Amino acid sequence: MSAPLNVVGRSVDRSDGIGHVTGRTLYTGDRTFPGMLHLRMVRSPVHHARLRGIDLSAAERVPGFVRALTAGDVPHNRYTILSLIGVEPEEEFVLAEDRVRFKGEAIAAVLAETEEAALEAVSKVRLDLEELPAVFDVEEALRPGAPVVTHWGSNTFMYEGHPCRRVRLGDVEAGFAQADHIVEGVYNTSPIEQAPIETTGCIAVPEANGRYTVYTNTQALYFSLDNTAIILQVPGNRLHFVGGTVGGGFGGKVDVIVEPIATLAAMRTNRPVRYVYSRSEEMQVSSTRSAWRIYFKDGVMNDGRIIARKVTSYADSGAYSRQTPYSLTKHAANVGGPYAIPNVSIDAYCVYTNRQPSSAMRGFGVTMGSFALEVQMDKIAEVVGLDPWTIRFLNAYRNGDLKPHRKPAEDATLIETMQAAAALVGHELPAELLAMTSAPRTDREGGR
Amino acid sequence: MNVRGTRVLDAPREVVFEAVCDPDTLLAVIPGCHSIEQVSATEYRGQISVRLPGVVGTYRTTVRLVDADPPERGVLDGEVVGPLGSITGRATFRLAEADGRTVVEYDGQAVVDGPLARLDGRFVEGLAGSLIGQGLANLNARLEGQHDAPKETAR
Amino acid sequence: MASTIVTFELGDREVEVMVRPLTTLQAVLRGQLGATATKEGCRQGGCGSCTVLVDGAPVLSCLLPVEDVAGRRVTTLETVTPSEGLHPIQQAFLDANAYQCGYCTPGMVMLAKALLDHDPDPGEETIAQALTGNVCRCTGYRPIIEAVGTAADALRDGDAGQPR
Amino acid sequence: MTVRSYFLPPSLPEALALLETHGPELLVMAGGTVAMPLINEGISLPEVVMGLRRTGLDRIEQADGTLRIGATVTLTRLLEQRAVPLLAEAARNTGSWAVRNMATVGGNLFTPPPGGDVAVALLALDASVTLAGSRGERVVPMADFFTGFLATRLAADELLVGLSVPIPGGRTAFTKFGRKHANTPAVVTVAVHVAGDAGTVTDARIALGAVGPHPVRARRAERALVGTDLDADAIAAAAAAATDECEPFTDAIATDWYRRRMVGVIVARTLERLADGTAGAGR
Repeated sequence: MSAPLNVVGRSVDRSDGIGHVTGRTLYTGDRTFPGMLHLRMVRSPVHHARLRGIDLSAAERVPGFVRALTAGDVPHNRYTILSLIGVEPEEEFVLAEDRVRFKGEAIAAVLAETEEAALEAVSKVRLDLEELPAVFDVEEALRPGAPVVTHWGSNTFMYEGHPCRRVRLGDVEAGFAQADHIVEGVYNTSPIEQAPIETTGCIAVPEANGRYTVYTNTQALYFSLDNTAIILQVPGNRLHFVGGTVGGGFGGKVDVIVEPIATLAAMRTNRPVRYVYSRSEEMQVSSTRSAWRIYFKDGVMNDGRIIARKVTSYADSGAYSRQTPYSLTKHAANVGGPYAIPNVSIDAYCVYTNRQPSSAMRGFGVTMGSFALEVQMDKIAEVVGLDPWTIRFLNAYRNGDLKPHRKPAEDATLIETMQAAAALVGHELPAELLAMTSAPRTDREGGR
Repeated sequence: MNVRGTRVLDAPREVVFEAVCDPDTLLAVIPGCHSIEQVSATEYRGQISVRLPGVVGTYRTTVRLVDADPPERGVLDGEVVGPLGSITGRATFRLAEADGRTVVEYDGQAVVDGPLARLDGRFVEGLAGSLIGQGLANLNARLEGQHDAPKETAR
Repeated sequence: MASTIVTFELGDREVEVMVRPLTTLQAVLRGQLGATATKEGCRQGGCGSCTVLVDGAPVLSCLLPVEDVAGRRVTTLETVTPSEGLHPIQQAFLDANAYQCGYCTPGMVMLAKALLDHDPDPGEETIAQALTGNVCRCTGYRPIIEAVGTAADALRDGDAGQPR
Repeated sequence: MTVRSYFLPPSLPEALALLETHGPELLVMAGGTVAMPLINEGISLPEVVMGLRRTGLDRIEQADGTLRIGATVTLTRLLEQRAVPLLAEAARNTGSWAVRNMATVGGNLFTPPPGGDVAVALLALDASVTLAGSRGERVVPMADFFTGFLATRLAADELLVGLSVPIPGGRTAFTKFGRKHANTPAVVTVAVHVAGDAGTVTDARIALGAVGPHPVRARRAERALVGTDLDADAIAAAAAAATDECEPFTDAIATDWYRRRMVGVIVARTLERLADGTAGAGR
């Protein structure tokens, strides 16, 4: 007995369509509250400096100034988004303490009756800074004598005591020794700003019952709530986070960056507080997709089989790691590719520099690895004189093949997917490729 | 930010060095400068108005000669404070003799703070270079005794 | 910092606001008049999400002091939306799914309105050129350009302003 | 600074009087497309601001072979005028429709590089600017107007009130090369005016934008064209000279390295369009 399908197979109107085309959809920043204060941030004007003092006296005299918040006002002044899943150490400061590590780092929050007054007060805060040498290149950051970015003394995130996330299968040097060709490549990508049209922001509102309602355009509502509770050292049930329509995110609104300080400001003033990034903050301060440098070295046989692959990757995490350690782990698991290679060695470094922190953006860790990997595959095809389809079919995972992280492939579908893709774009594949399947390799084909 | 440059002035370096240490001359040649006073043998304070596209403001300026080897070399510590923040730094200038003329070579580093720091570094450096260039051109004109042309502001 | 009173037409009604000097039209619409269809994407004139029409011409309300529009007619998405149903441009955007997050949509619709008021039969190239100042980060521009073309056809077919 | 006063003077004399009263603290803006973003971001914090929209400086008049353009004429109106197609072309390539409805010709002269595309065209047209102050008006040729980065001949007590553009006697072409096809800052902007006699170039003006502290004339490139019949060799020589004499900078749009290489390419392409008749015909 089958029930009639109301949705599957039909075109369904989006529930938010009318709101969007009439402009009635309510976004976070469209809300106003009586008595609402405006929060603007005093930010580091330099890439790296010792912060010796903050002089608020002139700012305090600006008409409309209400109060400022500095590091000492924050109950637990550590912002470590991945601490929720056990990532250590706690390294980023909600408001800077004695050092700033990137241009734009938050130093002091200024609250005022109007946005203009807040901007004016921010302009009048004097910082006593001792500028320090800065580093912007991932490999330079790893050289001896490079400026040290983190407070614990290493410019790499540590994975179980190692400076990189490591993946090992077989013996990659032995593979290179047997190979007919060595194919090398280095791939660089730039940081990318997600650039949502609605900038990151929230409004924190004190309620009569002692709770705080936080209207936010975060993409990660419960991450935001939990981190805010940790930073403010309050039970989670005192916070009520209200999400809703997000005016574009693309990963750029995953970091929990505006809610804790806005909520703290609401607590300290007992007034609603609006903290919405300006466009330049969105571009210059909010996390970007990381810049990457990826080195490939592949040992390839004349028949196109890849028998050894060594990858060394560096992700530019910027001044703090945020979600990059996680991204690196995903990267290390994926950058070997959906290919069966018996000897693989992957070292993936999460590197600290004095750039603005990088974090989530659509497939982060994997996307840039795939770019490098697939260009490298084309390069291999060229070296051994095979077409790009053939090189991929030859090396594609099949059920039972061992992946670089030593798990056997199950439910492999790459071959079937490529066959379907070729058909869709009207590319005629040779009969031997069309005949292939993801079934386990026979003894004759040789296990991988 | 870093600013460096070179310019040839049509006067002997003793004259140039003296001019650089003379408040009246500085008032006349610094673009937008409308007051200057000598606080001590080595310190000046002045007011400079800057009118730029979209930006106006008057800046309190303090300059101290912290090291000098007349007429060859001087080191200046300076601070400029105004509505758009501050610029604090140190500059070295060298004067070299060349056929009765003087080659001025300057090199400075400064920390820019406040709203100014949020502009592209190119702007602040470009503007500083522009002001110094105009100032030296004005100085040259004055040293040649042709300083009656109307003083133009940076804009 | 004396406030001044500014009067202008918002759609077909006259509004009077008291503003501090140099307050933008965007801030007045959103903050004082509750007309939040006019969005705030950059306040630098770079994204087009705050586009409104002043005497029929598209302008960026984030760059326009409200004092400058005293006595003039301002058209926002609220004033374009009929009391019942949708304007043909809105209907075309809805039908073409010419939005995803929706944040750029009001600016796009306002620009489209200005364009079709000036040029009832624009080609695809003209539409694309007209929309260059309006940034969309989600849907891509293809469905938006299609929607404007569809709206032009609908308006030329004579059902302009008719609820659909 | 919270703005204390915003003036919208109804005439030039009243604008000049306000300038005299408030001196260098008065922020002057016309279309607001340069000043307002800085104010909105809290980078510019003026106390007193003067808008020029109501000063009546928005007339376009043509007489005696000269087009007179008021300082507050919008780029949309510049695009719509037919007397000098080069200016329409420059306006078309500046900003978006909404920006052009606000931005003014006068303001474009104060838009720092890589902005200021209309100024590049004005330079190639050998236009002059009229500056008005309490002591009266003076006229400064565009070629002398810029004195440095963000620096011009405008004195502290003056306003730019208009431009005089000789109707070009020769042929003109304009190319703005950016990272996108429209509404984009320039990698390089090139405007040329070439006058000839029986196929021989007698006078050439090449103006470059976004490759120096302000729009500049490429004088050596111009000399490379005079006396030639705009043949491939002459174009190559002019392109090489322009490549050599420009002073490009690095910003978010392009590196100085890339800008320098594009100068030669875009100068050559612009001149080729004049040579093969696809630009500037009948002008």
